[in-house]
Amino acid sequence: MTETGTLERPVETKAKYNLIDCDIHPSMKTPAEIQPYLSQRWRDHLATYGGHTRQGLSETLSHPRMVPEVSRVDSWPPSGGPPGSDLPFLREQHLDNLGIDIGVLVPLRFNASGQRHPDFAIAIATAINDWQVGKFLDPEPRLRGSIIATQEDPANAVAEINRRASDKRFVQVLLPPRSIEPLGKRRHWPIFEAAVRHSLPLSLHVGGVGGHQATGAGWPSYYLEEHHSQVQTMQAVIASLIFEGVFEHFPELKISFVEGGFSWVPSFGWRMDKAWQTMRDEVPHVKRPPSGYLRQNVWFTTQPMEEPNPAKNLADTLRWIGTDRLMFSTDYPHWDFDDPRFAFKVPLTAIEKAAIFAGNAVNFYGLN
Amino acid sequence: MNQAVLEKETGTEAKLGIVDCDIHPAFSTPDELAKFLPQRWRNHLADYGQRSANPLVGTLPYPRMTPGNGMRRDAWPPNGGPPASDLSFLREQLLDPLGIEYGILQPLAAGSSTLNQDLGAAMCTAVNDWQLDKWTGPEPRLKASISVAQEDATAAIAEIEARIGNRSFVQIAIPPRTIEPAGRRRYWPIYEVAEHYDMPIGMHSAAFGWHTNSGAGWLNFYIEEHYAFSHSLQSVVASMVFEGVFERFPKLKLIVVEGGFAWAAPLMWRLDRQWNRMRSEVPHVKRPPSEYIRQNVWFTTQPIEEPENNRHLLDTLRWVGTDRLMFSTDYPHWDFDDPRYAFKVPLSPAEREKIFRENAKQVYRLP
Amino acid sequence: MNEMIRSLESKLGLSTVGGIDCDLHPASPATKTLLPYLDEYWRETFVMRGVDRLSLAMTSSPPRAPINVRSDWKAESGFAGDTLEAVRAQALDPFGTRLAICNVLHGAMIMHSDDMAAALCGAANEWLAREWLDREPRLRGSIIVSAQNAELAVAEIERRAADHRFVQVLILAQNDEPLGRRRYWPIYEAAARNHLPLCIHAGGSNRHAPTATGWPSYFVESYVAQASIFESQLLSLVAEGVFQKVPDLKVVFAESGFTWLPSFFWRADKTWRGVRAETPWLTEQPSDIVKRHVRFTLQPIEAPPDQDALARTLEHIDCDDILLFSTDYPHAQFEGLNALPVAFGETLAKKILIDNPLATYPRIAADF
Amino acid sequence: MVDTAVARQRSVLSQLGAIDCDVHPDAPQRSDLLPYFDDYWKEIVTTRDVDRLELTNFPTRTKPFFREDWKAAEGRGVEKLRRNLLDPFGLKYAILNCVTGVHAIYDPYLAAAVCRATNDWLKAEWLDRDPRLRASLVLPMQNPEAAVEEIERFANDRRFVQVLALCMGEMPLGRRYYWPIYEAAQRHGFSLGVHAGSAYRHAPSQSGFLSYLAEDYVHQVQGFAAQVGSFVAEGVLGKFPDMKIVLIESGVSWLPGQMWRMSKDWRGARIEVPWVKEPPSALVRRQIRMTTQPFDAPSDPAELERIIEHLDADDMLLFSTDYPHAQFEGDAAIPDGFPERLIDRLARENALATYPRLEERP
Repeated sequence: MTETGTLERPVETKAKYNLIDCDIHPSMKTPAEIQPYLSQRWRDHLATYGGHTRQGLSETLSHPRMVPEVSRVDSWPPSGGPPGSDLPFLREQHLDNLGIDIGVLVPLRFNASGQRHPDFAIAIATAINDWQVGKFLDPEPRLRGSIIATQEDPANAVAEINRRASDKRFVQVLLPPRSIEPLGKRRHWPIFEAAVRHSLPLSLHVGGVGGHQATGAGWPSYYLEEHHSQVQTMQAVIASLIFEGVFEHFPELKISFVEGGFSWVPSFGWRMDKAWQTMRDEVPHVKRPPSGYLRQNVWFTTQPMEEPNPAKNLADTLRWIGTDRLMFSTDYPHWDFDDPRFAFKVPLTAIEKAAIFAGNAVNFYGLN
Repeated sequence: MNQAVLEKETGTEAKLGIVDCDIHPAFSTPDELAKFLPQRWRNHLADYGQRSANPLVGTLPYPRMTPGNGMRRDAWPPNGGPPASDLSFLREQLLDPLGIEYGILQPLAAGSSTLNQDLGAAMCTAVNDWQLDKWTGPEPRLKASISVAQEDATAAIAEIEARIGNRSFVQIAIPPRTIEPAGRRRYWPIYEVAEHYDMPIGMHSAAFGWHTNSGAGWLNFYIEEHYAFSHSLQSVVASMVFEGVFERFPKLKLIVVEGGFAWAAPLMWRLDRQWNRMRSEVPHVKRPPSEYIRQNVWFTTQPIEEPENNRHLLDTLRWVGTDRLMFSTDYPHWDFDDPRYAFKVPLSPAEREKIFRENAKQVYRLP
Repeated sequence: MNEMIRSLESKLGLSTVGGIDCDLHPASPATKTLLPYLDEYWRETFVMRGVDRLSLAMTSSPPRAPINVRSDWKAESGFAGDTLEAVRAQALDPFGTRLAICNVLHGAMIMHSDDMAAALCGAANEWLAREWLDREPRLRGSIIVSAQNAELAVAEIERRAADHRFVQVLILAQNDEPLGRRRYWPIYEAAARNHLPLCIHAGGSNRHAPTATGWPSYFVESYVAQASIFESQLLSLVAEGVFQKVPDLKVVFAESGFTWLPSFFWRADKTWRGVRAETPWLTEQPSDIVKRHVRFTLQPIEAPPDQDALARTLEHIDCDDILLFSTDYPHAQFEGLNALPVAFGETLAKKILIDNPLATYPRIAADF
Repeated sequence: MVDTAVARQRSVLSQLGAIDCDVHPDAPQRSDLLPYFDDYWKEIVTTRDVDRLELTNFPTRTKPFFREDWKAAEGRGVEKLRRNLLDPFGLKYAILNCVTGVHAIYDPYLAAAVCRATNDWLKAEWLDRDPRLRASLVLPMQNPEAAVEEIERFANDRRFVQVLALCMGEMPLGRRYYWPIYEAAQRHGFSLGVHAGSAYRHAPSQSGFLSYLAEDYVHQVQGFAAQVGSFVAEGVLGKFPDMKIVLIESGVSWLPGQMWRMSKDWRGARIEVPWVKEPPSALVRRQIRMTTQPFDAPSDPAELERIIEHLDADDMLLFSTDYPHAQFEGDAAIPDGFPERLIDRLARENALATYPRLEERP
């Protein structure tokens, strides 16, 4: 973990941005809000067949969460509708209250990449992107959007990226980490190529419906386990990207891992390094120790912050990962929200703080 | 059971040559393929082997009933080596006595299911070279299959293009158990090339893949696994129909190998019925599914289903259509079908001609 | 009234009523509806977690797909069969049905948590007894259980067994493992002990892909694939020796189709002759075991419109005992009242309508 | 090169008589096992050609997996093990973990038969030939009833000290389906060993099957992480408090991060699993143990002690060599930077506390 990557830039404290939130979940007042963004053919399809994903329940995640809409009890807008569905309330409770300069939207509803019907997946992805513009980006300049792309259908994902790239309010391409095949496989490479061409980073937010068991050991019974299995998903994605040679082929590619935590990153890097040292002749296309790519191409958002006991142990973890790799996120309005005022239970220097709360994100998204 | 004696016309054992659509050639020794591989992959194989989603190295997790992964006991060549590894014995036991005019090689365990895709592509190339070198070169009655690593469509197409000029190759071999169902768009570039060159796609039952071997989960016994082979082939047919493959590539030929065929009629009924009801979901499928099947799909006959009342098979033949069926032996596997005894019902000379010879000659474009 | 049923009535003197409908679906209750039938722990945690707001509809039976709602039976709500009045007017009266078995297809059966699944199944059964069976004497019920925890399933069966209006146990076709596996045997023993056939109904958990080749894009394709799942289950039950272990067990395949049976028999019997050393407890060929122990509900009839093929298929099956009358209400399996095509002939029709159900369901026979 | 720290460790090891908790005997072939099958199974494994049972995760052909110097040594079986490991490391006990493809077999009766033969073979060909050897019972997890019978069969042979499962099988190991096995194991004082490896009942990652063996090996950690989650959430740790669970060849450094996250999640989600009364980290520290090879340590040995501190459980780690796999060079079986004050516990005391059957006379 000693190499300095080419994508790293000195951290500058930008007075312009003091707090950037990399993970805000917008939602719809009612599911019908999507309709103006769909053609009649797909409105009919949605009404008749609903979502058709690779899991047992058609409208609901397989492991029920702990609170309604997975959301903070105080985040339900007084005007009605679910949390994150009311822009004025989102401004008031979140952006204004915490002094957020830039907030990045991560829309999760309808799960375009998880849709099995390939044409419906395309229609949904496009609709959600238009909806972000219409409902949030046009009226609120502090918000930024994520391009939803159909990961299982790379050609159409690229088309959608090309279509959105000129709108600079879209700052990243959003993909689900759970997919039919590991992300690093070559069939996904056209997506990486398009992202690099448009200088758009990729972002992977926990979730997705790839049709595989939630852990290599099988299906867990409880949300407590399923929530943790998201970490393993992130590990699988990182290992795949590295061992398939994605970062070797696309050295400029930037990826953030959102809501997967980060305390596992050092040991995972050590393990990958060791396996690579032993078996590098199997993967001659991987030229450097895997942790080197972690230092160069990969960022992590901070929520849900791990909480060691004693808290000071986290300082080691931060040192091992590098505070230049971390970007603050709240996960608003979800129940395990991190408050920027209290999330870090270890002391940070002013420089570290500036980097984690804003500077790293400025570099990652190219916000200058 | 009292009708189970052979009911076949006896006089018409014509001199008619047979086309056997399913012969499994084997390596004499495990390292026979090595000389067809570049050094880089020889080294790799020595250290890492050929990893697939099969949990065991070099062994199937459902042991067969006879040694050699389910071989006929009388098929072990007197000169040593596993069954179907010795050309002269294969001639002596199969081609000559049964009057086989053409035999289609279906090499198994090639690179198609290999997790390392570059290795998979290299293995396919090597197996294709090996078929020419060991089999079709010295024995022109044998015809080869172009093995391809279908999960990497680019590599698969490169291999097809490299072989297409050689008429010893008569089909493209893809296993039915792929990462995604066979009709999904990731595989379309392969179908496009196949249609362009009028090369049929042969899908032979596969012992492992990326998914449980039944929609019900992992089965315990070989008797169940063997049955489930036919389900993966049914899934292939359903997928290619519903994804619109045959609509998009109307001249594509699909051959379903070693799945039997009696299921084809009820499958067509089920497909048609549900298509009728839910065509709004799949508006790109313009015609009843059975029409595509009758136009684009052929079935090899082994392992032929055996009704208690032999004559019931006549209904099935009528429903599936004798123009869709092509005879196969599955030599040298234990459940081999002998052309003399496989059909326990009377076939008209014209039907016989079609099933044992003409359909295959046309589909494979044999001289 | 169905022409076939009418002619039977006059000829055979079935003066009062028609047959016994072995597969009728009241609309699955909303989760909130089940709250009064749950104990305090589940009531409290469901509300707290927002589970009461979730749709637990299964991907394998999207409630609005045309297969699941016959258009002329559709209520204003967009669903069908959601009131007793509708069931009486559409499913019971017009067919002159004497008795109908209610199969509630509820996501309870596929929840990951053993305890949550069991609690929801128990609540759905209680709901069926109170809201349907208490109010309509022509209705009978199936005890739905989640197969993944045999102990809890057995407890539910024993709890319901005293209520003789419950005439069978119902599980779904796709579970964690094939149903012949030993882990499920206690369920079968409990069913047989209480004179309850085991009904295996189309649908499932989607915890793995529904085919060995992965995830079909379309619902229609998945629906077709159900037949393969049923075939696997049938052979699993036979191969693992379930019927040797529990000789009194009757199994009812519901909404499985049956025209695939001849090819199943031919191939399974042939393979058995070759590999029977593997399963030495199988001393008879599979088709004989199936004909003795397994029954199939009539709908859907997957045959060409030409009645000859259907008649030939019945001859191939060569077993008059095997079919049970069903409308599969409110699923769209036939038009008008034509649930029983003329190809069956009157003698067989009578068996299907009355004799076979009576021979299959001891609890119904006892009522006659 | 023998630096002083390593030399000191080595001498401490041999003075103490270390207990090596992960040693792999050569995987038995059919010819090895044949004498231990009854007539029916003898005929079945012969006619059906059930021979080489080797997991795709651990192909014996893979050169980088094995230490060249150990491989090159003369002899076979126990003799070779003595020469390479037992004598030079001055071991008091070595626990044999026979990891074969039996875990991947589907037929529950065939799996049970192969397990029985393997255990009898271990006893006759290994345990009976060197008093320092101990072993794990290989169990057919596909068939809990047969697994329980196998535990009962060996309950009186105290040289079998634990029962063995894979970290990626059909279902997570915490599921109630497996509890009868744990009940029997606890009753007889066996610990539960969970070893790296997958039966490939499903893909080893949520995103499917991985292209490379290197990647596959890295992912074993995820199987272990899921199992720890499962043992905690399903309540196995509370239900079987006397049975230690040993993660074997799991790596070590990933566990603190998991404990942090699970304990935090538990605070928010505990109403879902009301039987879990303590923070997962406390349960894990009390009952889960890990072997130390591989450790997946940072390259700077000075950092190792930080990880030990994060673990905050001096009794969690068990000495292992993972013989004959290539995890370290020379005699450096104890990871560089391992705190000296804990070496005694690592090498001996922790194992004795983990395996109640270990001290008793055979």
